[in-house]
Amino acid sequence: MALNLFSNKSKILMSAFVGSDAVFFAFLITSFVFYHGSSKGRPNPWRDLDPATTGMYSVALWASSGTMWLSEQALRRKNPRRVRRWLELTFVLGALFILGQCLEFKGLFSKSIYPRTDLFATTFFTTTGFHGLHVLIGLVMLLILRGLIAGGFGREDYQIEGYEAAAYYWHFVDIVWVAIFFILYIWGTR
Amino acid sequence: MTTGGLILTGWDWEPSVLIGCGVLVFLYWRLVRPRRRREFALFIAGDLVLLLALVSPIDSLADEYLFSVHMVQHLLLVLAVPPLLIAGLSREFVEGLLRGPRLARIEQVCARPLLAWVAAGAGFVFWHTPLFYNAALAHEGVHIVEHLTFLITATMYWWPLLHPMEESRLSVGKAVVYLFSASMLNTVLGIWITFAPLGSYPAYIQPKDTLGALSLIRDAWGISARTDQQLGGLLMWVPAGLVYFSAIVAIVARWQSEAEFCEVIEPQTGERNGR
Amino acid sequence: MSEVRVALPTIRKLEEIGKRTGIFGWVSSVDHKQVGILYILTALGWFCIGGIEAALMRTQLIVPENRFLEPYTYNEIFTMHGTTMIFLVIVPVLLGFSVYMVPLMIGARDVAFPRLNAFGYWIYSFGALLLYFSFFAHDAPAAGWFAYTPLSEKPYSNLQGMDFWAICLVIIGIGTTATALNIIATVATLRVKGMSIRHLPLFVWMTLVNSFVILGAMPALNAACIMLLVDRQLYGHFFNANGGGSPVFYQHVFWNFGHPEVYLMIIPAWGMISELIPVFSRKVIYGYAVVATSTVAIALLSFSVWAHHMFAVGLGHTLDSIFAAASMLIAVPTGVKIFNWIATMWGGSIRFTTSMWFAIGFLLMFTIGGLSGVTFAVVPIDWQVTDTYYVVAHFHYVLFGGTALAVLAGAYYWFPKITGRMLSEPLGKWHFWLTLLGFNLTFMVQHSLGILGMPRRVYTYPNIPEWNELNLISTIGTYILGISVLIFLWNIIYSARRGKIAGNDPWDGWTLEWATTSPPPVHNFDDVPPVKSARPLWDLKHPEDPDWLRKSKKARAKKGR
Amino acid sequence: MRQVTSALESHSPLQHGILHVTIVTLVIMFLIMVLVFVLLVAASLRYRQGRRPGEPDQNFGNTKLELAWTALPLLLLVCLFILTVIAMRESDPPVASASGADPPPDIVAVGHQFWWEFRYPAEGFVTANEMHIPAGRRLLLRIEGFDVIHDFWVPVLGRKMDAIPGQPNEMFFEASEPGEYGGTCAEFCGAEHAWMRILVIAQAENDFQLWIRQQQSLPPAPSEPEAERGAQIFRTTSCGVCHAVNGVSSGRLGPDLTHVASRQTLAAGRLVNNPVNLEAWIADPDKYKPGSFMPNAALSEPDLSALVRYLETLR
Repeated sequence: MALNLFSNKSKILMSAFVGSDAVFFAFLITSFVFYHGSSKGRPNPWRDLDPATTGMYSVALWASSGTMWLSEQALRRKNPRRVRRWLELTFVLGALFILGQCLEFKGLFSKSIYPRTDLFATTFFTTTGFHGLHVLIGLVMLLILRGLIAGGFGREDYQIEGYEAAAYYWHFVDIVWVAIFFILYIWGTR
Repeated sequence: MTTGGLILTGWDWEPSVLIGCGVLVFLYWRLVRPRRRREFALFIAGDLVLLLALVSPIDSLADEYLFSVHMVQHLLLVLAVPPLLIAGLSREFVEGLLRGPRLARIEQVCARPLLAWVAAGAGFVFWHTPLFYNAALAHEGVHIVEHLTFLITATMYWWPLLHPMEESRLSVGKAVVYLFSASMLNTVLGIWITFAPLGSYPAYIQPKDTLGALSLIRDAWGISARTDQQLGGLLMWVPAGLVYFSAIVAIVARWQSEAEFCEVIEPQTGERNGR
Repeated sequence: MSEVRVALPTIRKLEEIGKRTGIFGWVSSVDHKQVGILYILTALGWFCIGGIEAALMRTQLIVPENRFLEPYTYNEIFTMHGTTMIFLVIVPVLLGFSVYMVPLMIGARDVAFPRLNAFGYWIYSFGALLLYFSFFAHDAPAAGWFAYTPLSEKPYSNLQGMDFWAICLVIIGIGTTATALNIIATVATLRVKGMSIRHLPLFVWMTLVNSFVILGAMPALNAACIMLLVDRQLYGHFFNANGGGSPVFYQHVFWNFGHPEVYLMIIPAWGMISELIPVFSRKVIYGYAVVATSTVAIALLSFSVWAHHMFAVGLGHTLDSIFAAASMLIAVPTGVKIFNWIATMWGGSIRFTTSMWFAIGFLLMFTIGGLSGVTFAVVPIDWQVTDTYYVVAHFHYVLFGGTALAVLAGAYYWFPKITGRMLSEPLGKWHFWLTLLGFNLTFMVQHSLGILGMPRRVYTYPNIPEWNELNLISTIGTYILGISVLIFLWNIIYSARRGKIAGNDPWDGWTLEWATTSPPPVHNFDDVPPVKSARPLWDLKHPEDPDWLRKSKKARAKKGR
Repeated sequence: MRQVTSALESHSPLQHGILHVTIVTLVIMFLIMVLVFVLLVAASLRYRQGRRPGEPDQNFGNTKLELAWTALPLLLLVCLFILTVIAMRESDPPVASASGADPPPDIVAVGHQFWWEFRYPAEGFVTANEMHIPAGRRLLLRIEGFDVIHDFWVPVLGRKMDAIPGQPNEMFFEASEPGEYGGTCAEFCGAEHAWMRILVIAQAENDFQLWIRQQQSLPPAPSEPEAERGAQIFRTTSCGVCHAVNGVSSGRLGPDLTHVASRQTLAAGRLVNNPVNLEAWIADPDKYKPGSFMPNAALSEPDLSALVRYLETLR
């Protein structure tokens, strides 16, 4: 049947949501691109960004997508120990990314760069900040999943589907970061 | 120079294009052996549009004077030519073709929707980034590669939608997503070009003017470099988007109006819960 | 396609919840019918408040240089009127009918995510209350419902009103998105056996398409509100021209939401009309495929026409004309719908119930609204009449003459199903004719006012004789409209208690909701009749000429060719 | 004060095209409306219940017919689009020639909360709320927003154009014959959006030149003692912080008052300009235009009348 691209209601819900959320990020990124270069005040405001350091933390985030995928595989194979291990690793990697973002923001604040500083900073903080918020929500979601797994969740088929639907969100957050990283940190600082 | 004069003299009978189009028709005639008039007409139309895009004044204007006309050319190459050519192929021909295992294998790989989508999208975006676009303008060889990329990737793109064997086409839901996402990519690119700074495609700001048509364009037609670039972006943004949308609507309409086949069994007089 | 049978314990649980009564029962309910009723009633409540605001505005404008309201108060009221009617009334009431009717029409027990459904309603309710709390904080938003920057920015709206506005719209948007997601998941997974997507009742189909429009449009509103909030709270520079930002960028983002919003406020209403015109004309919808497909066309086009709200901004002729072309195109699928509805009536056996009267009223009024909409795509006309009362007249013909009349038609149609009692027909006729009279008196003259040069959003106007008369007429119309609303409210209250008992199928309907009791039991159906076409109950009632048999014959004929 | 503000009148070659396409479109739309109404009424009358027994024939549609009522409107809209593009070119010709030459504007209109500033850059003076133009001459108008978005709109003379901070717009502007034409700010701009009216006075070329010379000159120094005292008050109180009077003060936040007494209205069309109204306005701006930025100077009665006497000399 045509609309049943995904057979499970949770997956349909999550993919539709993720599609909608992607539009939201598209607008934030558009604002960055649109205003890139029209920022007044500091010359070359992007020189304060450090793509290398952020890149390292980004790798952590992208790796977490892989560990999440491994945990899904483990769940399919009914191996709760491995699910827990990969899930915990995913959480650690995600938290590492957030830590990196906190350090980055702290460094910028210490150079007195705030959203109010200039247009570049406004668009930068808004876009990355909202992504960070999404990662944070994802971390909470991972915690919930961890709790559910501890309670024996994941034996039934529909639970596995639900788990995978939740994982869609995590993968989505990582993919968005690919776009943000390459546009804000690579294209934006060239 | 007048508009009429431009239309008369602006033709550029590039031999490679003429030979290419000729070979295409020849091969079609010999290999496909068109039997249905509709298919024949569609293929010839595709070939003519290809010819029109590459040798008519469209090409001369696109290469030197007007970015917007160049966008028209690209859109013809991507949105008009491949669908027409594919629609001109007969089912029998393709079936015969795919009996060969090697060809079938190639088709299987190339027509994978995700790959086709990415190839077409990446090709289109790649060649419109100022760096590569300007390189293509400067070197004829690169330009030919550019146009070939468009033709090949766009054929890959439209193949799963217009496959001559209907059962191999994408299902409605997938087709809608496939088309809609592609239109979004186009839209983003179009918006970017519309609002990009004027210097992004420098060749059109001070054209070389080998045809002497510059004053005609700037004064009689009243198209400034700014308007030109905006128009180019807008063409890609809205009219090209409308082509994708029309394709979606056509697919949905076709699917909706197909009568559904129900097995004929006497309707049960199921007890209604009237209470 | 699978029919998900709800397990027995779940049904018991549902029954148990259904027995809960009183406020606690309603608050804790996750039953789609109760949530739907909550949605509809809440929206009705806000409609009354928005209506009072409208009456206050029209009273202020009854004579030139009136001192009834302070200018700032007037601005607050028209801002809140627009925001209320759009975000707290029209969208929720349509969602309410959707969550109530969609599961019934596809033969499901409930929506796919009942708790998410309740969440959607309560978050909307909370957002709505928070928005109105701004009045108690002594500063309601006053920058118009589209809150153009820089007027809505801190330097020009330095109180908290705009913050309330932006935050509440994001909150309400969350609820709307949640419900849209829910409807998509419901339609995709919970259709009863036999109901393919092509057999969806048109209301369900349009609600489904509409849900996708919501998912595409709401993020733009969220982005606009978030950027506005960053500007206001963190002193950002998104729309601050001095910092390099562009006030026009806000308009692009906002209308990227705003125009699809216009359509997501009408598409489900079209769905209602497509349901009840056939039933009252006793004829199958004319050209199901065309009506269904044109909705898709409109949904797609609605995302590519937003710049027609910005023709006066000075975007240049190139942009203006391209968007004018796209905007004109959208009239085609809309017009097709009107013709298909008329063709449905043609050759039928029309029963003039109140519901049908409202549907006919809808056809007339929406045609006017649609045609005046086309005039905005003619750019030079837009240059003259945009931001005047002509626009006000136009969108009220679309939103009141269109959506509201359709919703009222739907309300008279489905009230018996929801409550088990009929709405009073005599009161209904009074309601209809007074609505039509009041509505046209109020808004028809506003077309002229706009063309005569009266801008919108003015708290008063200079003493220009033509304007004075037209404004007086308009205000009188508003009062008549107010009376008609009172009649409707009385009709609801009276009929819910004393109305004629409806029975399961008072209109001899064709979709599945009429196959269950009125009101339906908590689990909706004891047994769903077999579904093989878009009109399962027609097939059931006319075993000699079922729709599916015709279609099968047609399909076979085609195959045999 | 009778002003023509109807978009269905034209006093400018730039409005002709708009008017023409407006009428054509409205007629087409009206005809379609009549068609739909007639069809609906006919259907309602002919196919009432009870005229035929039983359920009517179930007609599922007719593809050809449906294609026809898709294609015909499409065709009509294509024609309408062509008309649109022609009318756009006619009524709003491109300001800069395509080869890039960008002429300087003749008049700059700046929208403020809640009044209009009109600068004449070539002639070197500034006025407010009242724009004089030579009839029959095509002027280039630049439109700017000072604080929020406003919109310059004089219906009988052509299109409206937004006044946006940071994004000046330009358009041509012309009146074909002398006369007074009303207009207003058409984009909601805050509390007193309603009182942000525009008066365009088109004059014969000679009269216009006279007006220019009068605007360029300094107003005569007050001769009578009462007015002189008023001038003193103007200087010593805060009036000059916002208001400019050439040779006296140079405030730019409020309307230029150098020739205030020669204007027809006060406070952007709120009041007719006469001494009584002027005094009332200064005494309590909030009474007439609550939300405007004109403060109540709290002058004593004699000071106020002296000030008004002085302002009346600014011609």
